Amino acid sequence: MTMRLRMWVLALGGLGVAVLYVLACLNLPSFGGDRHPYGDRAVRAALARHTANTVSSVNFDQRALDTLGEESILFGSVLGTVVLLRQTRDEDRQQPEPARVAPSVRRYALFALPVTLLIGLYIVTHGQLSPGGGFQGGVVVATSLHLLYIAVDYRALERIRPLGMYEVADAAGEAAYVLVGAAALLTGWAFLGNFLPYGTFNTLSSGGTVPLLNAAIGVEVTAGVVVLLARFLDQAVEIASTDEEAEDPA
Amino acid sequence: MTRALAAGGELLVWWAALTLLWIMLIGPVDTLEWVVGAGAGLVAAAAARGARRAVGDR
Amino acid sequence: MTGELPVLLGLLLVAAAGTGAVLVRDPVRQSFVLSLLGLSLATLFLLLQAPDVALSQLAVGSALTPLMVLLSVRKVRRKARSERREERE
Amino acid sequence: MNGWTAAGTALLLCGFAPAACGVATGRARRRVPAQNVATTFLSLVFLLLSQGFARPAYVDTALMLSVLGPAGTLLFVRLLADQLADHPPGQRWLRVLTAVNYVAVAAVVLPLCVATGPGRAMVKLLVIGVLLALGCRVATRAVQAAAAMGHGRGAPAEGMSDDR
Repeated sequence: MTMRLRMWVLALGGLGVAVLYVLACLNLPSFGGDRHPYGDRAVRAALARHTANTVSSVNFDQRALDTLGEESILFGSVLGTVVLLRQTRDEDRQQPEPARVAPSVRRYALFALPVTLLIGLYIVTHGQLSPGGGFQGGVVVATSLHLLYIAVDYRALERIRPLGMYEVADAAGEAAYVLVGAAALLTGWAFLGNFLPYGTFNTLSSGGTVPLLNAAIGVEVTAGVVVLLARFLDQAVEIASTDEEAEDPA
Repeated sequence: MTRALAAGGELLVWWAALTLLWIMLIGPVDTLEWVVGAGAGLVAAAAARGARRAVGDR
Repeated sequence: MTGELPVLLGLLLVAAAGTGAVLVRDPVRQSFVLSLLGLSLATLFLLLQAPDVALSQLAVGSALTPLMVLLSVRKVRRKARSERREERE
Repeated sequence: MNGWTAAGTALLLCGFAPAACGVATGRARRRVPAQNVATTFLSLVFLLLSQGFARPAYVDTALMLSVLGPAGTLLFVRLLADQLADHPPGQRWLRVLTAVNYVAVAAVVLPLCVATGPGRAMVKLLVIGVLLALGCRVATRAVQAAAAMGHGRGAPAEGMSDDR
């Protein structure tokens, strides 16, 4: 295909999108407003199932199947990264030199690591009560572990990060989500139905399956992000082509 | 013996502080919150000790 | 009108940061602008009272995205430098 | 729009927006400290908005930013250390930024504590305030240390320093 033809195809496609976009925008309800038919129904359903955070109720109960899809996208992309960024035959690992870090930075990171981890766990476990949930909290937990890379160096991070365990946890989180969904089938509900007792409103045990699915997502996201970053860090810090010298401090 | 004691003490101090922090973060408190908070505090305390050891070994 | 002012400000911030992220070509500088875009988006989401999305955006945008961009740049530049060295030899 | 929301908007306009300009322009020596200031100010904006919207749950966004913001800054310092070493930031300027940060944190968190009244919610606000103050202190220290490590060092070792 010549460049000229390509540009024509692009222009045609762009024009089509522009026309459809304008047509769609003309029919949109105006910004703000006081009528929210979907919102009203979602809030009513969430309250009926004793889930204080309506967004979590939509994500993990009313539209739990969509979340399964999103989780699988993350799982798949982590898998793809692992395959793409693996150590190939013409590459070898070199021990990076330890990096020099200011003592005050080290002290801060050693203090902030457990605090950040706790905040991440708080956000995961309270997804059904307050804003947050498995994804947000999981990313925070994963970030907290990487404070050790900032505070010390890559070798210290590798010491407290058994990568194999995180790979297993990634798969286990994904599987747990599907298994909770399948358990609903056993009790006569639809796949991913909310089959557990709803509990007392605004307590940790409320919302039926929502906290369980939240926790599954939390495990999956934490492990997924750790594995993802591990591949990036390996490539940037340790793995070098055979003719390449690893002179960078980690 | 003293090493084990020191390790246990470090873990205990972190665990108590982090569980207290958890109770400050949450809304209404009940028994389940305490249990979950203590568990999360233990995980974070173990991470704190692991991180310090990873630094201290060098 | 005054009630809409914060949302308007948030939209302006997002528009400015988004345009900046497109216009900046150097990946290292882009990582700064990207983190800025994440912060602006989180502000807009919070102003529209969607804290769940704001939290997601903060979690991903404040540390994770810049880390991945900077690590990739580091790998690519290291490789480029070793290739330059090879040519010289 | 009540007083808290107005204060939040004002801080967004007069605090975050200039800091954002600092993040988007100049060398790393300006961008990195500005990035820390931007996250601190934004965290305070979130606190004010949460009070303005009368939604205590929104405080979680500020809590998250108070730990992730410094993490992001330390990350930039770590991976751009040689840029900071080649062109170190002015000491006085760093001190002024840190002082502005401290003042802003105190000026926002303390009135919010008074408005909240004693209780666990107040402790949570104070925790966020302490985390923010610690975060900007350590960010300044990290930038200073990275700049200091540049002295007595030969050619830049890392691959990030393409000076333009």
